[in-house]
Amino acid sequence: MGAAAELELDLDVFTGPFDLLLTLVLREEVDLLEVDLADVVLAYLDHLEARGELDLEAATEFLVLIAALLELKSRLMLPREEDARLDDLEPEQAAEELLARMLEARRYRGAAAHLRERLAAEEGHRYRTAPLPRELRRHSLDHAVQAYDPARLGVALGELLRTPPHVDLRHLVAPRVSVGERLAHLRELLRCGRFSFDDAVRGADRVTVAVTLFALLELYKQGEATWSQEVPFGAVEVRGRGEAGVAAGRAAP
Amino acid sequence: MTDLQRRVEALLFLSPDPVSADELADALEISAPAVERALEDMAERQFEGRGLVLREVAGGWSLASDPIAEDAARRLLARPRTPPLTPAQAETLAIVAYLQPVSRPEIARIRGVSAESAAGSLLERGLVEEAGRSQFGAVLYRTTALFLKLFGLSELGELPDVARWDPDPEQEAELRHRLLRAGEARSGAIEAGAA
Amino acid sequence: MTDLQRRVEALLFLSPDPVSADELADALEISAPAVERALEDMAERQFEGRGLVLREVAGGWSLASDPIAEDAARRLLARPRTPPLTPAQAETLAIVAYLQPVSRPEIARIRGVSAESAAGSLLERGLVEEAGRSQFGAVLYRTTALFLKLFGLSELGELPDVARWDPDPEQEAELRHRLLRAGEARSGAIEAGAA
Repeated sequence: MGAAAELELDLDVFTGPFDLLLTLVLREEVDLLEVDLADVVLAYLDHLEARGELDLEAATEFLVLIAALLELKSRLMLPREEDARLDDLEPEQAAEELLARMLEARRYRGAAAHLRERLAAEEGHRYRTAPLPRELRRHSLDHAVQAYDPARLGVALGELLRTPPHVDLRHLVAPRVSVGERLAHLRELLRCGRFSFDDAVRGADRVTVAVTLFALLELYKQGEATWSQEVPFGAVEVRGRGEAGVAAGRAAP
Repeated sequence: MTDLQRRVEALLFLSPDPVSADELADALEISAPAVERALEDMAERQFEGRGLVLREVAGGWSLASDPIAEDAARRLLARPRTPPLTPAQAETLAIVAYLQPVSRPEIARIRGVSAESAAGSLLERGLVEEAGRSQFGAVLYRTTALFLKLFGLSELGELPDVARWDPDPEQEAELRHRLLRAGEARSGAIEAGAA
Repeated sequence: MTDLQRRVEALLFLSPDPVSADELADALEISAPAVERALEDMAERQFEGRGLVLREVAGGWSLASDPIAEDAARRLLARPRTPPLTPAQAETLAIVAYLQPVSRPEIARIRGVSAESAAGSLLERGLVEEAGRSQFGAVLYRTTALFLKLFGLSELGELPDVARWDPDPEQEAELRHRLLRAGEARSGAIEAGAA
């Protein structure tokens, strides 16, 4: 996966390669809600900077993956049923409800800080862990009776034999669409002069929209196209720049 | 040291877990108050200026090293210290400690985010354990004796009152006011947007 | 006791095995003769009339309980401790039981996480013990007679057949090999699934 695969992360909840983070998130072994995606993006920017080159394909790949993660995370964070009910409340009631929740969360954040301090203060006290002296061990063996079920060991070993399912990321990046393809598509449309961005991505899935936007930025950078938008959230009209409306060749690698 | 105190010291040295005065009394075949008097005297006098301290933790008495030796202990023992808790783990542990038995969905509701991986690592570290199921079938959690021991608590009742982290009435009024304003601004925006 | 002696006492208390004066000197960052003088003084005077004895044995110095407490110790520790196994302990114990002898690095590779504290508590509870060293110098573990008794087994051959819980019983490869492979797949990078 190019540059994204080489990305090493050191986050609060996870340390290791970006690929592995994806795997763990998909297997729900790392909780996406606990992953700070902004940190992932920052790490990626550092990574790009260290490489000193921008591989457009690799960058798109990363954008698509991080966009998919963001989407997944935002869905997880969407208000649950009880939050939806909050919208039906009068502002006063909603404020009271929110206040109660904030106070509760804050209370346990305070308690958490206290526990962390307490643990740190205990640093210097260590307890002894040692097997019993031989003569007492013998004695304790004589008094032992069955306390555990051997099946517990079999179950544990069976779990350890389970190889992680082959992780299929296709649903994250599919349908695969490259910046190159979208560049060609936009140039085709530019041959006819001007077009609206909505037309350019009509019927396309989100990933394709994202990649198309990326391709459009590339065209702008190359000086092939520009755009205007009359009103916020209005239609984006794209047109060729001057005579160069019909540019030939592929700019992207 | 009296002979009784010598025996008590030896028993605490041998026992991997904290031992209550009652257990000591049974083993020593004397009365619990006599053991308690011996322990209190030891804690006050015999362990003064020693390398070991006598502590009351997790419902019993236990010997531990004095912090004076911590740097040297770190060098001598390859065994790493218990790693500190991450913020997510500490919050989850605090909720379990104060509200036990408490279910995972309840923890998630209070924290506002899922508690899945934090609860998993607390289980793995032996600080919390499962305590049956709630009436809706969710796994319940409680803290363990190891939790008390590692946090230097003799019992859960020693945790400070959780209300001490609540804001004072003025701060609370200020928070309420800000929330109310934000709520009004939001519903205003929705109406304007719909118009 | 001097501060040095307090530190020495704490270090000996924490070490399950005898510690040489040189090891103590390294940990305390002072000279070995200074440690030896402190130890001799302690053995002669400070441990007089205590519940613990300071002894020089093969390989170094060690603290032990005074024989005065032996009867009481038998009564106190008559039954082995059998608290529920944590998930980490159950996994570690299963690996040792089925693969013994097995080294600590192997256990860590199979579990995908360090086995340090789980192995430590299994050792302390007497469920596993050291069984020499591997050719690479790593400590090897095996289960103990106490393990068999606590699991109601008369010999290792009575361990249940793993096939019952095997997610993929068709596999021909040896158990150890498969466990290591699964462990590496868990902790290693994914195959290029996206490509």
